[in-house]
Amino acid sequence: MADLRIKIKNLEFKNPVMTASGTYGFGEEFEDYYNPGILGGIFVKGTTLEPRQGNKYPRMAETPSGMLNAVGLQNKGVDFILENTYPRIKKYDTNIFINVSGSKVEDYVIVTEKINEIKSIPGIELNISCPNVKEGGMAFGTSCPSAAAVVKAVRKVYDGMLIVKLSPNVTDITEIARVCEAEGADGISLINTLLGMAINAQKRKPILSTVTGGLSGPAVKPVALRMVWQVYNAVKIPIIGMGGIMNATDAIEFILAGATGVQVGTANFIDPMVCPKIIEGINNYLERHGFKSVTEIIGALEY
Amino acid sequence: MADLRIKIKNLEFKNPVMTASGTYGFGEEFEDYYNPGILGGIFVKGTTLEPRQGNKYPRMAETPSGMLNAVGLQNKGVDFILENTYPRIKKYDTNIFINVSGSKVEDYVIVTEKINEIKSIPGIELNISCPNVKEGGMAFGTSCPSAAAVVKAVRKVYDGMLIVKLSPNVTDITEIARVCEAEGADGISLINTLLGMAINAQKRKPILSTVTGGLSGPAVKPVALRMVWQVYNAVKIPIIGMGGIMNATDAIEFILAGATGVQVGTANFIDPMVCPKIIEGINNYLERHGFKSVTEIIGALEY
Amino acid sequence: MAKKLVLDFKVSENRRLNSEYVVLTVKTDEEIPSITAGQFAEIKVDGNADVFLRRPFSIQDVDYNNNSLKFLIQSVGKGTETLCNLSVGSTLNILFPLGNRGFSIAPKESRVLLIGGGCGIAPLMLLGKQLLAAGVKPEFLLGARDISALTQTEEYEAIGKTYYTTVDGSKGTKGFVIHHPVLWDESNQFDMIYTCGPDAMMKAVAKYAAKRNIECEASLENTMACGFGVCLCCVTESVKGHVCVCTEGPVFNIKDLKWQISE
Amino acid sequence: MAKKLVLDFKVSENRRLNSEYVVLTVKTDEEIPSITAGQFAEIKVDGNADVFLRRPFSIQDVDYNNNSLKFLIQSVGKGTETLCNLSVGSTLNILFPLGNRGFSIAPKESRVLLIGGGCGIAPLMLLGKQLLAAGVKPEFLLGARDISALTQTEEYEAIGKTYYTTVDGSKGTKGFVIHHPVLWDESNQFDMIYTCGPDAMMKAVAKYAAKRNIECEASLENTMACGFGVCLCCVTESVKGHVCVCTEGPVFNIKDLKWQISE
Ligand SMILES: Cc1cc2nc3c(=O)[nH]c(=O)nc-3n(C[C@H](O)[C@H](O)[C@H](O)COP(=O)(O)OP(=O)(O)OC[C@H]3O[C@@H](n4cnc5c(N)ncnc54)[C@H](O)[C@@H]3O)c2cc1C
Ligand SMILES: Cc1cc2nc3c(=O)[nH]c(=O)nc-3n(C[C@H](O)[C@H](O)[C@H](O)COP(=O)(O)OP(=O)(O)OC[C@H]3O[C@@H](n4cnc5c(N)ncnc54)[C@H](O)[C@@H]3O)c2cc1C
Ligand SMILES: Cc1cc2nc3c(=O)[nH]c(=O)nc-3n(C[C@H](O)[C@H](O)[C@H](O)COP(=O)(O)O)c2cc1C
Ligand SMILES: Cc1cc2nc3c(=O)[nH]c(=O)nc-3n(C[C@H](O)[C@H](O)[C@H](O)COP(=O)(O)O)c2cc1C
Ligand code: FES
Ligand code: FES
Repeated sequence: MADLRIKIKNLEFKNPVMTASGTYGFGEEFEDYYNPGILGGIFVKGTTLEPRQGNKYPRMAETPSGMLNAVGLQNKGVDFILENTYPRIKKYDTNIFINVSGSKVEDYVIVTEKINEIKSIPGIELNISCPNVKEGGMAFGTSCPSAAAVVKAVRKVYDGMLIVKLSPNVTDITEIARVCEAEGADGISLINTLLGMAINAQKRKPILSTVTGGLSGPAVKPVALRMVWQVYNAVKIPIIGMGGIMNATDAIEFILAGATGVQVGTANFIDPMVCPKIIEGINNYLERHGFKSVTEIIGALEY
Repeated sequence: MADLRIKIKNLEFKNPVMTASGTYGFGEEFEDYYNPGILGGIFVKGTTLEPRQGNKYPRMAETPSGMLNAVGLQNKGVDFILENTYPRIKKYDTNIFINVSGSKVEDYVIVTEKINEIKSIPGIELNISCPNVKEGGMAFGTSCPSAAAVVKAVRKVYDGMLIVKLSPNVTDITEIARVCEAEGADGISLINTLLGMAINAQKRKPILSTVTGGLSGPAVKPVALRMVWQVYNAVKIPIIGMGGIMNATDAIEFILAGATGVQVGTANFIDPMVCPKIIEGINNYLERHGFKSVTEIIGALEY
Repeated sequence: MAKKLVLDFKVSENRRLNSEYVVLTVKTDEEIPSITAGQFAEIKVDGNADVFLRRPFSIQDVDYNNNSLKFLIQSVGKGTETLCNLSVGSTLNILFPLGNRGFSIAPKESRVLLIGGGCGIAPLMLLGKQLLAAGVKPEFLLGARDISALTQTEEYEAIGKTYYTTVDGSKGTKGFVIHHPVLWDESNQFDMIYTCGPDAMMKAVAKYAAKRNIECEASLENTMACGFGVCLCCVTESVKGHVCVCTEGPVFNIKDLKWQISE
Repeated sequence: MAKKLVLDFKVSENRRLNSEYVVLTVKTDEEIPSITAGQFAEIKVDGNADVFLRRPFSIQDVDYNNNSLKFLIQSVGKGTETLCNLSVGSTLNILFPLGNRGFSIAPKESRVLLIGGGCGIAPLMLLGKQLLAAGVKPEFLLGARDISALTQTEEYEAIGKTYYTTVDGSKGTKGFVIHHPVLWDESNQFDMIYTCGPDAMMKAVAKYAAKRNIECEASLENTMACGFGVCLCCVTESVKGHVCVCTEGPVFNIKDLKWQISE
C-alpha cells in the first residue's frame, strides 16, 4: 500500500481524491454505495447567503463526452446548511469544504464569517467562477481586480483554509491565480465549467432555459490539464485539479501536471462508485511504478 | 431542392459548407472522394511569409471526442503556394481563401500584399489565433489592441474579402470581434482551437512535443456554439462558424446560432465524405421544415 | 425505500413490439430489492460513442424469483436505439431502484384509472399489478397515435379493463386520452387517477382531475443527469419551490405541482 | 498508386493467434484495387466511446478474387482491443489503400532480408509474396519477446526461409533481431533489407545497413490523425525536412531519413 496522504498547509487529506462541488450533494446520497468518509475531501454544493431556487428547467444538456448544466446555485442558504445539513454530515471522517458563492463581495464575506464560527469545518472553496448566475459568480473570476477584491475581503474574515476556485473562461489563467495567491489564498482549485451552449436543431431552440451553461466532463479535460500545468508553473500554493476526471489514469495526469489533490465531478453521475475506484487505482499505479508516496508524482511531468 | 446559396458582401457561396484551414490540405487529397468544387469554399492551410517546418513530432494526441494538434503552421511559404499550389487548385469551382498567419504585423501585411496581386483569390482568412507557434499567432487574437493592429494593417493593403479568425482562448470573445469589425473586417470566423494538453501517465510525459496544443472536434462544439451566438449578437458582419461539426445537424446548430456559413475541420479526417453529406443533410432539413433558403435559418434560434 | 444498488445485469430477452418499442428483460445474480411502481433505473449505455450519461427508464415489471426486471423502451434517439438493438446475453450496468416516491396504492375497493401514453404506460403495468395485489381493480386508459403504436394490449387487459384512444381512430375512441367517454360518463366516479406519458397528456389529465377533485398522481420524466439527487438538474416547480423529480418523485400528487395550473 | 476508397467491409474471419494478436479478414462487394506491400488502411472503430479517430493498420495480405483484405492486429489499447473482439459479420468502414510509397521490389535474384518485430511483421507478409512473384526469394528475420509472441510462423516459413530471435531465447537466437548470426556471418551478402517494427529495432537495423552500404527500406508507424496527407501530424524528419509518413511513406529508404543517424 502506497502512502496516499497529501497535505495542504497543515491540513492532512487521507488521499488526494475529493468530490467536486455540485456533483456530490452532501455525500448522503452516496451512503448506499460506500462510506463518504473514505474520501480525501468533500466539497459541498455552492452555498449562498440567501436560499436560491436556481434556474428554470431544463438545466441539463448532454454534449459530446460531456454535459452542460445551468443549475444556477440552487441551495437552501448558508444558515440552513450550517444548522441542518452540516451537523448531519460532519460524522464523515473526511475534510468537508463549503463551496461559497455570491453575487456581491459583502455576501461572500457574510457567508464566510458564518462558516468561520464553526471550527470543525476545515476550509472553504471560494467559487468565483459559476457561469450560471446572472450577477457575480463568474464575473468575479474573470478579471484580476475583482478576483483580488473578493479574496482579500474573505481572507480578512476567514481563519480556515481558503481555496479559490477559478474559472477557465479567461485569456490568462495564471494572472488570476497569481492575484489570488497574493491576496492570501491557501490553494487554488480549477477548473470550474467552460461556458457553452446546446441547441435543439429540430425545435430551433436552445436546450437550456438559460441558453448558455457550464460544460463539464471528459470533453474539457485537455483544457483543464493545460490550466493546472500553467498555474502550477505560476504559483507556489497547492492546486486541486479537476475537469473530466473519469478514472485513476485521468487523476494521475492531473497530479503529474501539478495538482496536489483532485476533484471528481460529473463522473459521479455515471458511476457512483468512481471515487473508491480512483483511490484504489492511484494506489495501484504508485505500487506498479515503485513510488512510496503520491507526493512523489506531484508535478513530476518530464519534458 | 432548397436554395443553399449564401452571400458575404458581394461574394456568393454555392452553399454554406466550407473546409477549415489545416484540415483539408489544398483539396487535392479529396479528389479521389469527390470534386472539391461542390463546396461553398475551401480555406487552405495556414500560410506564412517564409516556409516553416512546423513543430517536432509528435504533433497529435487523441482526446475524448476530440484531438489536440501541434502542427505549428508547417507550410511552404506564400511564394511557393501562390506560384505552385494555387495555380493547380484554382480549377475548383469554389471560393478559395488563403489562411494568413504570421509572427509580426509586417509579415501579415507582406503576405497579404502578395495575395492581393492575385485577383482570382476572393479573400483571405486572417489567422490571429494559432495556438501552436511560439511568437505571434494566438497572441494577436487574445487582446483587443493587438487584434486591432493586425486587422487595420492588413485592411489597408487588401482589397478582397477579409475574414478574421478568432481564438476562443479569451475572456470575452465579443470585444475582440467588435474591434475586428471596427477595423474593417468583412466577416468573422470562429473558433480556432482551444489550448489544451495531454499526458501519457505511464511515461509521465506530455504527449505533444510542444506540451500544449490546439483542441478541436466535437468536444469543443458547445464552446464554439456559444461563441458564435455571442458574436452574432455583438457584430453586424457575417460569421463563419466552426468547431466540432461532424454532421448536418451540427452545421444547422451553428447556422441557427448565427453563422452564415460553416467550416468543417477535424471531421474530414474521420470521414472524407463528410462535407458532401453535410451539404445534402442541410438541404434535407430545409425541405423537411419547409424553408426555401438556408438564409431563412441564419440566427433563427427562438428563445 | 430500498437501498440503491449498482449491478450488472444480462439481457435475457429482447422482445420487439413494433418498429419503435421493445421490451428488455434483464437478469442478475443478486437479489432484487422490493420495488414500488413508479420507481426507475438508470441504465448505462455502452457501445455508442455519442452517449455519455446514463438513461432513465421506469421499471415496468419485476420478478423477484428470477431476479429480473422488465423495461419498455421506445427508440427516440441514440441511447434508446442502442438499447433496442441489444442482443440476448449483453451486459447492462443498472443503477436502481431510484425515485423515493412511487405511486401510492389507493385504498381497497377504490375505483382507479391508470392513464398512459407512449412509453409512459410502462410504470402503469407494475402499478396495476400492485393495485390488484392490494385488492384494488385497476382500469387502464391507454392512448397512442394509431393501432400499431398500441403495444402489450393483452398484458394490460389481463390486469384490468382497458380503454383505448388513437389519434386516427384505428382502435378505441378517436382522439386523445382526454376525449375518451369513460372520463365523461358521469356515472363513473373515479377515486384516484394515475398518469404517466407526454407532458401535454399529463397536464390535460391533471386539469381534469383537479376540476373534479379527484386524487391524481403523475409520474414525470424530466431529463436527468444523475437520477439520484446530486446534480439538481431534473427539477420541477412544486408548491415548495424547485424539487428534484428523481428524489422527490418521480411520482407527484398533482396538488404538489405547479405546472398543471400554469396552463 | 490506386485511387483511395472508403468502403464498408464485413469481417469474414477473426482468428485469434494469442492473447495479444488476431488476424482479421474482411470482405467487400467492390473490387479491391492493386495494393503495394507497405500500404495501409485507416479503420473506423465503432462501439467504443473512447475512440475518436480512425486507426491505421498495414495491409498484411490481399485476395483480389475474394475482394478481401487481411490485417494483423495487436491489442495495445482501446481501439485495437475493440477490433480484436469483433465478431464475424460486423461491419468495418475502411479507408484504403493509403501510403504513396510502399516497399520497392528488389531486382530479380537479389538476396533480401525482411526484418520484422511485433505487429511490424504484417506488411512483410505481403512484401514476401510480392517479392516471390517478382522472382526474388525473400528471407525473414522475425523477433519477439518469447515464443508465445511469435505468430503465423508457418505462413512466413511457407514464403521463405525464416530466422527467429526471442528475448528469452525460447525460440531461435536469444536477444534482439540485430543479434541474429545471419546478420553477422560475413558470407551472407544481402542486397536489400526491409524492416518494420518498433522504432528501436528499425534504428538498429538501419544503422547496420548504413554501415555496410546495404540498401534498406523501413516502414514507419507514426501516430496519424488522417492517414492521407491533410493534417500534417505524422511527420518524420527527412533530408528534405519534415515529410508526412502517410503520404511520402510509410516506407522510406533510410537514406532519406534523419533518425537513424541521430542516434
Ligand atoms: C423517470 C423516467 C422514466 C422514464 N421511463 C421510460 C420508459 O419506461 N421507457 C422509455 O422508453 N423511456 C423512458 N423515459 C425516457 C427516456 O429516459 C428517454 O427517452 C431517453 O433518455 C432518451 O435517450 P436517447 O439517447 O435515446 O435520446 P437522445 O438521443 O438523448 O435524445 C433524443 C430526443 O429525445 C429527447 N429526450 C431525451 N431524454 C428525454 C426525456 N427524459 N424527456 C423528454 N425528452 C427527452 C431529446 O431532447 C431529444 O430530442 C423515462 C425518463 C425518465 C426521466
Ligand atoms: C502506417 C501504420 C501501420 C500500422 N500497422 C499496424 C498493424 O499492421 N498492426 C497493428 O497492430 N498495428 C499497426 N499500427 C499501429 C496501430 O495503428 C496502433 O497500435 C493503434 O492505432 C493503437 O490504437 P489503440 O486505440 O489500440 O491505442 P490507444 O488506446 O490509442 O493507445 C495505446 C497506446 O499505444 C500508443 N500508440 C497508439 N498509436 C500508436 C502508434 N501509431 N505508434 C506507436 N504507439 C502508438 C499510445 O501512445 C498508447 O500508449 C500501424 C500504425 C501505422 C501508423
Ligand atoms: C451539475 C453541476 C453542478 C455544479 N455546481 C457547482 C457549484 O455549485 N459550485 C462550484 O464551484 N462548481 C460547481 N460545478 C462545477 C464542478 O464542481 C466542476 O468544477 C466541473 O464540473 C468540472 O469537473 P468535472 O468535469 O469532473 O465535472 C457543478 C458542475 C455540475 C456538472
Ligand atoms: C491538424 C489541424 C491543423 C490546423 N491548422 C490550422 C491552420 O493552419 N490555420 C488555422 O487557422 N486553423 C487551423 N486549424 C484549426 C481549424 O481550422 C479549426 O478552426 C478547428 O480545428 C476547429 O474546427 P473542428 O473542430 O471542426 O476541427 C487546424 C486544426 C487541426 C485539427
Ligand atoms: S437527476 Fe440529478 S438530481 Fe435529479
Ligand atoms: S496522418 Fe494526417 S498528414 Fe499524415
